[in-house]
Amino acid sequence: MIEILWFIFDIMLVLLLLALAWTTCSTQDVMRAVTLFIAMGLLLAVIWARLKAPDLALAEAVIGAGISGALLLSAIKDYPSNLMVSHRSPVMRGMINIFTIALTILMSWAVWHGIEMSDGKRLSEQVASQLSISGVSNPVTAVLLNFRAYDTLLELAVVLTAVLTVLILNEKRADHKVISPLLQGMTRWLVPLLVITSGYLLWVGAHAPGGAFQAGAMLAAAMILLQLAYPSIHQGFNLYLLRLLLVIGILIFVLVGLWMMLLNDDFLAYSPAWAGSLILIIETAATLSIATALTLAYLGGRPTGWENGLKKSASHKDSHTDNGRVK
Amino acid sequence: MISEQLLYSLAGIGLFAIGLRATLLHHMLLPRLLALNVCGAGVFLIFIAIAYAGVENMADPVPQALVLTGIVVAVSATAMALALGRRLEALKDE
Amino acid sequence: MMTMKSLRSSAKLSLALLAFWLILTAGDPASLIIAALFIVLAILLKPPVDHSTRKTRLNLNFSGVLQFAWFFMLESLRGGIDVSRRVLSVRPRVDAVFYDYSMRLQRPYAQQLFISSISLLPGTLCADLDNQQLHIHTLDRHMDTPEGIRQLESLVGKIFGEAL
Amino acid sequence: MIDIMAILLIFFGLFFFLSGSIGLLRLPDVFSRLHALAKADNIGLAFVTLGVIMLEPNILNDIKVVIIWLLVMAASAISSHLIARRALREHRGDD
Repeated sequence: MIEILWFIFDIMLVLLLLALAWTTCSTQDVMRAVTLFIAMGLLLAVIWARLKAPDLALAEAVIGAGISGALLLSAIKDYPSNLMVSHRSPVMRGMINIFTIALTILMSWAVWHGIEMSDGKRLSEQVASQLSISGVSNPVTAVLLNFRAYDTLLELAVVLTAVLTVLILNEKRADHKVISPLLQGMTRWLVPLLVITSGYLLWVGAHAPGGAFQAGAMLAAAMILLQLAYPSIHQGFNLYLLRLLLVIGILIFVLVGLWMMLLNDDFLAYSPAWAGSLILIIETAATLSIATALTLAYLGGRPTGWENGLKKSASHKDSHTDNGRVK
Repeated sequence: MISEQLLYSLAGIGLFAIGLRATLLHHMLLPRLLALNVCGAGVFLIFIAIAYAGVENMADPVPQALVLTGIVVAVSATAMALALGRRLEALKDE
Repeated sequence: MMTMKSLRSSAKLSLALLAFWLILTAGDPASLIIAALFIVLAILLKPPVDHSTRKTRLNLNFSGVLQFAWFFMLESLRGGIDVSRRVLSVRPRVDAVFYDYSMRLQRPYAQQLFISSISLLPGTLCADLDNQQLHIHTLDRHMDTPEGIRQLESLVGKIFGEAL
Repeated sequence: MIDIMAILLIFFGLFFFLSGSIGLLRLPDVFSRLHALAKADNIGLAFVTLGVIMLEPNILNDIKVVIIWLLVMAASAISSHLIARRALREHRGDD
C-alpha cells in the first residue's frame, strides 16, 4: 500500500518536473520562461528531499529558486527582445530532434545497464568507514571539506574567477525606482533573521544537513534582499573589506593547507584531533566568500566606486569607455 | 529501490534531452542559458537518482557533494554568461 | 559615530537574535562563537534608519495582541473558507472592485502589520499604498469590506496604543 | 487519538492548499488569483502547523515550526502586495 503511494508521488513529481522543463524551454515569452524555471528550481528542491539528499534540497531552495531567480529576472532587462523564438530551418529542426531522441535512447540504455549491473558497492561505505577521523559527522561535509577538499578549494577558485569576470566586464546595473515601504519594513527584521539562519546552517553542517555552501547562499540571499529594498545600501560598504571577503575563503583554505603540509607532509592532510576546528574555520571563511561572490554576481558588475584608490589612470580610462558606451 | 533509481534517472535523461534540444534550437543568449541550466539539472538528477539508497537511508554522500558544488558552480557560470551577454549588447549599441 | 540610541537598539537586536539562535541550536554552548560572529554581521548589515521610524517606541499592549490574534484567526478561517467556496463553485464567483481607504494609523510598525493583515483577511488585498491612502482590491462588491477593515485597524491600533 | 486528530488537521490544511491552487488555475485575473493563494495558503499552513505540532513532542521543534508559519505568512502578505502593486502600475502605464 505505502509503496504504491510513494510510487504515485514519484510519478507526479517526475511528470511535473518534465512538464515544467518543457514549458520553460518552449514558451515564447522570456519572462514566463524565467518564472517557470524558478518554479522548476523549487520542485527540484522537493525532489532532492524526496531522494534523501537534504543538503542539496537546502542549497537548491536557496540558489535554484532564490538567487538564480533574482539573477535572471534582473538580467531580463538587459536584453533587447522579450520574445524567444527559434529561427532554425525545418531541416535543421528535424535533425536536432532526431539527434536528441537518439541520444536519449542511448543514455537510457546506458543508465539502465549501469543500474542493473551495479553490485551495490558504493563510495558511501568508504566514507562511512573513515567518517570518525574526518572531524565532522555529516558525511557530505566530510566529503566536501576533508576527503575531497581539493575539489572544494578549486570550486571556490572557479566561483572567484566567474565573479572576477563579471566585475571586469560591467558596471553595476541601474537601480530600481520605486520601492514599497512595506518591503522595506519587512526587510528590516527579515535580514537579521536570514543572517542568523545562515550562521546556523554553517554551524549545523558539521553534524546535520547544512554547511558553507548553503550558509553562503543564504547570506547572499539576505544581502540581495537588502539591496532590493534599499538600493543605495551598497554605497555604504567598505570596498576594501569587500575585496578581502571575496578572497578570504581561498586564502584561509590555502593557508590551512600549507600549514598542514608543514606538519603532516601533505597539503590539506588535517591532523584528526584538529580536523573539526580547522573545517569550521575554513567553512566560515568560505561562507563569507561565497556570499560576497553571489551578491556581486547578482549586482552584475562593479559597485559604484570599485576602482577608487587603485591606479587612478586605469579607473579614468574605464569610466571614459563607459561614457563612450552610453552615447 | 531500483525502480526509483530508474524512474528518476530516466527523468534526469528526459530533462537533459529537453534542455539540449532547446539549447540547439535557440539563438538568443537568455533562452539558451535557461536551456543549459535545465540540461545541468538533468545531469544532477541522474547523479542523485543513482545515489538513492532507499527511504530509510541517506543518499550516497559523494555524489551529493559533487552535485552541491555543481549547483554553486552552475549559478556562478550563469552569472558570468549573463555578464558577457550584457557587455555584448552594450558593444552592439555602440 | 554610534549614538547612545543606536547602541541600545543594537543591543536589543543582538539579544533577540541570540534568543533565536538558542532556539535553532537547542542551546549548544560550543556554537556561541559562530553566533557572535553572525550577530555582529547582522548588526553591520542593518539598513540605515529611516527617519519616519525614528520616533517609534514599541509599547505593546498585551490584551490588544490577544484580541488581535483571536480576530485574525477567526477571520483567516472565514477567508479561507470563503475563497475555497468561491473557487470550487461551478462558475468562480468574482465581482471584483477597487476601493480606497484612508489609513488612520500613524506608527510605521502598526501600519505594516495592518497592511499585511489586510491581504490575509477575507476578500481583501492591499494592492498599493500612497502615504496614508490604501488602494484595496476586494473580491466581492457586496461584502461589507469597509466595516471589517475599520475593525481590523482599531484592533491593530490597540496593540500599539493608538486610539482611533 | 492525537495522531488521528493531527492527521485530520493536516488533511484540512491540504484541502485549503488544493483550493488555493485550483483558484490559481480558475480565477480570471492576477488580483483574484492572489486572493486565492494568500488566503488559502495562510489558513492551510495554519492547519498543517497545528497538526505537525501535535505530532512533534520536542518543544524547540514546535517553536521552529511556528516561526516558519509566521515567516511564510509575512512573505505571502508582502509578495502578494508587491505583485498586485506591480500589476496595477503596469496596467496604469506608469512605473
